Amino acid sequence: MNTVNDMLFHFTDEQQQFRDSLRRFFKDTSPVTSVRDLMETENACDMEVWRRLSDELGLLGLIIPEQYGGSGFGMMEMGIAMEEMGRALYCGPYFSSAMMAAKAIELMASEEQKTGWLPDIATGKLIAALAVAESSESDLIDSVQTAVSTAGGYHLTGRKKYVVSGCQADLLLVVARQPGTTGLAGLSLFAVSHDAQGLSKRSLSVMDRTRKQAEIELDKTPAVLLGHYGEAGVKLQQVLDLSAIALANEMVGGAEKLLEDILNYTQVRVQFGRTIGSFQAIKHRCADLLLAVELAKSAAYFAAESVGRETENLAVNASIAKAEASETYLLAALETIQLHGGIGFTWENDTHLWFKRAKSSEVLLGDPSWHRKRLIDELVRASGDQV
Amino acid sequence: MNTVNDMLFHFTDEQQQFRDSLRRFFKDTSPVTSVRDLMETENACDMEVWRRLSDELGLLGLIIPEQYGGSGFGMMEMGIAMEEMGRALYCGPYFSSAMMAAKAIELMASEEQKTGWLPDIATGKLIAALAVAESSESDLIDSVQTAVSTAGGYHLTGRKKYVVSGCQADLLLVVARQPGTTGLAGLSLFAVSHDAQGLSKRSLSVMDRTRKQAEIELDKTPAVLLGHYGEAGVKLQQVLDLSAIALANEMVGGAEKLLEDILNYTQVRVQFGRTIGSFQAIKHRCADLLLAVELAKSAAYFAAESVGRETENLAVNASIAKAEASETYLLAALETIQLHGGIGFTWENDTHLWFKRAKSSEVLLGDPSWHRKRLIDELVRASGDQV
Amino acid sequence: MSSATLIEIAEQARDWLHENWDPELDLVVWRNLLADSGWGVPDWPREWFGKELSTAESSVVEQEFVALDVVGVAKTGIRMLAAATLLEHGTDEQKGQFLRGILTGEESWCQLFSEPGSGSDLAGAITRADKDGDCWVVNGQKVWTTSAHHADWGLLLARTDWDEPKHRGLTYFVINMHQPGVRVLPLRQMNHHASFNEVFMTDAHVETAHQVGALGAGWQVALTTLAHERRRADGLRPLAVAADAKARRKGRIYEQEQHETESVMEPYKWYPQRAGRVDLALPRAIETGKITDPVVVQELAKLIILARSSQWTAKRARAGLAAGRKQGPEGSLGKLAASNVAKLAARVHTLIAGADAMLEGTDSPRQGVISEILMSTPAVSIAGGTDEIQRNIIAERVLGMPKESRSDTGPFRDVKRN
Amino acid sequence: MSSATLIEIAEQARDWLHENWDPELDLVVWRNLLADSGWGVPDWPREWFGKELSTAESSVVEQEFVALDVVGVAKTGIRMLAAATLLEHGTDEQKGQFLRGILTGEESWCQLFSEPGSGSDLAGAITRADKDGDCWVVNGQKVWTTSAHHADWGLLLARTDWDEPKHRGLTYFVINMHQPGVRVLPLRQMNHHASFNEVFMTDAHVETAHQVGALGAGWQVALTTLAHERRRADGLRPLAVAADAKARRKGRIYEQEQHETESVMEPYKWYPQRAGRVDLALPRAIETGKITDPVVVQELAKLIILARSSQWTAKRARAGLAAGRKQGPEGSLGKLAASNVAKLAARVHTLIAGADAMLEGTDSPRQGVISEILMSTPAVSIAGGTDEIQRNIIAERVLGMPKESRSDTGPFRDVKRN
Repeated sequence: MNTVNDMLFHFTDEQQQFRDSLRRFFKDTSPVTSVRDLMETENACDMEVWRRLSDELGLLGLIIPEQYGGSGFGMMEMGIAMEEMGRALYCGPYFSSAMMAAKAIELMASEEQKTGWLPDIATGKLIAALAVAESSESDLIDSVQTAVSTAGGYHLTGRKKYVVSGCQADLLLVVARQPGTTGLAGLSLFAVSHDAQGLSKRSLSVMDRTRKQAEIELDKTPAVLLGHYGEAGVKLQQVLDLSAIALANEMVGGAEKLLEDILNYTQVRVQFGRTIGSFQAIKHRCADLLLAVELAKSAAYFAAESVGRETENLAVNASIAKAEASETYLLAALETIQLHGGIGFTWENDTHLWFKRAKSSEVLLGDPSWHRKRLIDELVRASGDQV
Repeated sequence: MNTVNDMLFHFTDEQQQFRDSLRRFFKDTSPVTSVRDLMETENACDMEVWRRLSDELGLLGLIIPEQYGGSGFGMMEMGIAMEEMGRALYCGPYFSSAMMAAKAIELMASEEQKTGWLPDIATGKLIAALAVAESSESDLIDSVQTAVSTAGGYHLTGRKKYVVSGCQADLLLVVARQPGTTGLAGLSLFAVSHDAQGLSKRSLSVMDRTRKQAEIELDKTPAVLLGHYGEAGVKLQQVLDLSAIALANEMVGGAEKLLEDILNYTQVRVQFGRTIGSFQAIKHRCADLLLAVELAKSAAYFAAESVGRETENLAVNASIAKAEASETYLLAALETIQLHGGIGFTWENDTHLWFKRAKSSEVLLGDPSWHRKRLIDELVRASGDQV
Repeated sequence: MSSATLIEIAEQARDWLHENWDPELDLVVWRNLLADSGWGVPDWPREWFGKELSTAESSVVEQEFVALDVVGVAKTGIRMLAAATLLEHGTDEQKGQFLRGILTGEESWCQLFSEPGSGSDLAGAITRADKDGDCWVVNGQKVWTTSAHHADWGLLLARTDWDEPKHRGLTYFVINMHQPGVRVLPLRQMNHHASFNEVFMTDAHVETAHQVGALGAGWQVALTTLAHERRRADGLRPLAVAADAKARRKGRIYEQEQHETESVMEPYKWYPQRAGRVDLALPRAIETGKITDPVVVQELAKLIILARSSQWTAKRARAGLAAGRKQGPEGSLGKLAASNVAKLAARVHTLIAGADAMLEGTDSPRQGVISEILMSTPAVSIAGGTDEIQRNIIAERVLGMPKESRSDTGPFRDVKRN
Repeated sequence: MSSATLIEIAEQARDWLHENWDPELDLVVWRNLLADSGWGVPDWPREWFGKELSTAESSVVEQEFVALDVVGVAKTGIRMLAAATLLEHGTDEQKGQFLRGILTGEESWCQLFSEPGSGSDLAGAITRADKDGDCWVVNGQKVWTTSAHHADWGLLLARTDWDEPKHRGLTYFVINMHQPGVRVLPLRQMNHHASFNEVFMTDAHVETAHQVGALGAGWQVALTTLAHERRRADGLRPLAVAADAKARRKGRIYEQEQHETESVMEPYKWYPQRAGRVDLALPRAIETGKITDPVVVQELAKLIILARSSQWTAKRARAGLAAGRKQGPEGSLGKLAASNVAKLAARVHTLIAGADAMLEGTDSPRQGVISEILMSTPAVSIAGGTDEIQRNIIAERVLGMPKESRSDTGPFRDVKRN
């Protein structure tokens, strides 16, 4: 059962320095006071910080290949970036544009399209978003029903939901389906401009105001095909898996931050003449929470580190990481509220911001039970392959 | 959703006295030293105690109608009896003969058959067992494949497993199926004598040695029909549900006994200069366990008390009681081992006897996940009926 | 007492009501009549608006009110806690000043016990009251104060002696909420509601005559208030049900009472969501089609099993009470069970909602109810005593396990605190 | 050291082995040769059978042994703990008496620390040693003593002073197991195995010369033993793997060693089942057809996720160690994770087995392996330090939370105990 190869995995000194610099950066530029201000705005993005993400840190082109203006790093670095953003609850459209859309373009677009879009994504000039889901089901790909008409160029008709940063994006990458197909078959990826004809966008009321989502209607909207018509399925699945891994890393960043909050608070909060951290029942729960966080971090790190290794199954590792990070982040958030007592349930206390991100991330890109099911499907398939 | 009527339910003074007398009786006649001796014997039954169950306490005919030599009590009294036996880990064939088989005969046999068998069951002269399951699946009824040939009287061919007290029984009640039927349809109940032709019995190696089980093979074995041919399904389901309720009551008796063991042990066991019961983490777990035991008791009592009330759904209440008692008994047993430390894992310590009963009861008559599924099936059906 | 007496009392009450009750009366006028007659609170002392009747006798009077659908005295939460506390510990002067206003509903009350630094540990209050001539000067902050923004009077627990041990340095007061030294701010919760307030007291004044009970005996007085609060812990539901029934009736006094009820219930309207809305789980699974998902089925079943077992356990406890057993610390079991139910309900509603669990307000299923469940359930394991406190109570007082060693028994001045 | 030195040392070892190694030698004869040459334990001191080599140097020697498939000195568990302890704390006389027998495997050892009354709290031992002339007289009971029934010597922790605090009244001894005052009884477990023993000492004798370390310094000496025990905590697996590989080799000495290994491994043969047999979960789900049951799928997935994450966490910890971080209390995280894995594995195996979970022995699936899993997994959260102790360690030593208040610091005579 152990598919882990024997290579030890750990962060290099360079990666550790990268993490340290990001932690300092977000501490300075994305304190919770800013997050609270920004989340009440339409775009939830401080454009000055956004510019610095690109100019100072090269974050927006982190995983974009160097020939398209990016830094050409891999998923481990993306994981580090997401983890730090998760700690800080950074709320710009990074995940949507620099991760999901950039990866979709890299894997599916033509040379010309890559040259056209990726450098602008890397500088932050272009904000892009990936629109897949059309229902509340966890299987995003199954939910796609948006139809393509091919008469006189491509035109799309359908309705996308839960599009992360959909109202903030200049460029929408929309997945559509050839009628009569199911699953990975018959899918195509299209680019649609934010001001295209027949396109209407609506900002959804979301619990987690630090991550905006949109509902998008397309009515015979003109669109540009990426890659080959009807053949986007496999690559799209890869993009979603890589995105799930990035999201899992973001989530463990949030979870660890909450655990630190608990440790800080239980160290100072006194009841019955003792710090509440001296009560054994609370100590044992913190121990259990640390274990959960460490396990989830391992799964998220491993998934990121193992991307591209031939012996590894991307889907398996992505689903493990996403399922585990979801359960752990939510647990951490609930424990943080609980161990803060009444104050932890107030708007004034910051915990609810992370709680809502945890709650929202739990079901974004598939809920834990769906990822568990998929994990076993993949393992059974793999065990069949071996026979 | 609340289908509970407003009648308060509680035990009458008479029921409480009944319970007290049983507790004294089993404390005297079924101490754990006897249980340990008996469980290593083939029949696990002290016939002197068995006789007293009938002669002194009228337990063997507890739910047998008075006209057939029983006491004509209901499921609440049966619940009390089972709960007390569960505490004491009484290991005679009571559940099999006085509950499952007696109820099956009462509900399905002809007048003549009842007059022939029930009085002897009530005196303990006749030990009977009900044989349903043929596979390890939780849906006992679905598993029935034993075939009936009707040429020249009934003859059965098939193999029964997990027959509680099957090797101890003089009379076997065997469920068989008309070929081509599924589910509740086409089932019949037959009586087969323990020495019938073509019958072979084998004692199964069971983890819980205090409750013997048998595998029974029938090869054109002559059998006597109870009730109408092919129409046993609905009544059989009732018998299984009532048996599950009785078993749930037995289980909560065991669980409560284990909780008491924990409280006693943590009160005397000293580590680090303190009784371990003074450690808050242990106190909190005991509190959680008490809650679990109280909830399971409520479910078991309610299921027993509500039998026969028109507004109540027997299947729903039986599945709730069985599922909850299963989870709680196992939890109690694991916690008892854990809080005893190493000694709790030894053969010498008594805990494992209850652990094995818990582990075995968990899957007997359907495991918790099957009962949960069935509960929802029933509720959905009921909600459909209302429309 | 004989049932003859009970019938007699019921007749007397009925006669008086037939003579005096009029649905077109003004609410306050009617309640003054009730107070003067003794029929409004028949179990109270004769000298204070009552008839000194036993619980059983009062209960038959109550039945007459119900039978004729007569509006009673103001019954809302804190008001009745104030009355119970003053009746037991107040001076005659205090009773004379406050009880009538409580019964007529003209004056409303709030409870100033909890503080930011003393949540689970109520007796650790550090709001101070210092004697200054013939007046007490109060400084400190209270929190979780329901309805403080429209209360006239507050039940205040404050520290008057810092050298006594924790429980012995507190004194109980009635404080006038309408004064410059008292500032009330709403406390917004993570689910957008603001059911509670923070109350800041800066050199606020309390008349010496408004000290309740002896100096330093505040904790004993507070225990009376808390005992009545616990007894009424599930009192909200009947009130809500009654409100629903009352909507159909005609008469000026009914309208006035309905208005009063609505305003009282306002802070509690998210409470059903906080409890997890188990009632919605099966219908939601059916309406979304998720009922065909075996994973949903399992979790839904776990929820229903837990919820029903909790109800049956409560029923069993009530049956025990009815059979004469005393209410004990077992209440903590129900509280803990409710917390488990709410947690599991949140999981189940998330599982059913899928990606819709990310939405809020009208975009969320059932017009935002689902989102309100998800954002409110975390409060159940905190409000009214945290799960941790309930487990302590169960372990120590139900199971008789050893008490935690205490670090707060010396002079309060030296006790470690926030 | 330079790699030149390493190469040189490897050559020396290889030369010596080429000259002396013969698979047809008698095992004890060969090990005596090894002991005298210094190549058997090259990191030990020169005067005691070693060559005082560094860890890195010893490791290249080890590689030469592996390359030529040479049998080494006796390496089994308690023997090496005894050696490590004696090397650090023993007198020259003791080293002279015991070390050779340890290396040749002619004498075997057991560890007499745990007692019925001191499990989690090892320093609370009450087995007593009283001086009687030039001899110590020992009375008490030890427990969980693996291999005591065939041990020649025991590492004994006994109380010699009852007026000192707990940790300061203990002394460390070597006790001869072959004497009338020592009685060894096997301790049967609930899973039918009997891997441990109880050891009863009634006026058993210990020579004064067999006191290890100073009087009253027994706890410090025991810490050395325990530190080596922890370091070897996962040492069993390589041994088992090696045994498997060795089965194919020819030579008298291999046979003798194989026999030794089997006897050492005997008490541990149920350990894989105790750990939950995660490896069997998916194959079992497939072979029973339960893989189509969505409930099984969920639980199976939870198990695999937990097990893999635990492995990856261990790997991360090892990577940290390799990068120079020190082994700390984080080991407790792995221990706790293993306990969670075993618990969940038992659930999954039950779910897959259905009614077959009631069966035992050959009636149980996989020739009894499933039943052994169900009966053995409860031990994981106890053996080698309970989950509760691990959580204390994690909270206090990893997270830096406050320590439990202690009740056992005074003279041991007055400390509450069993």
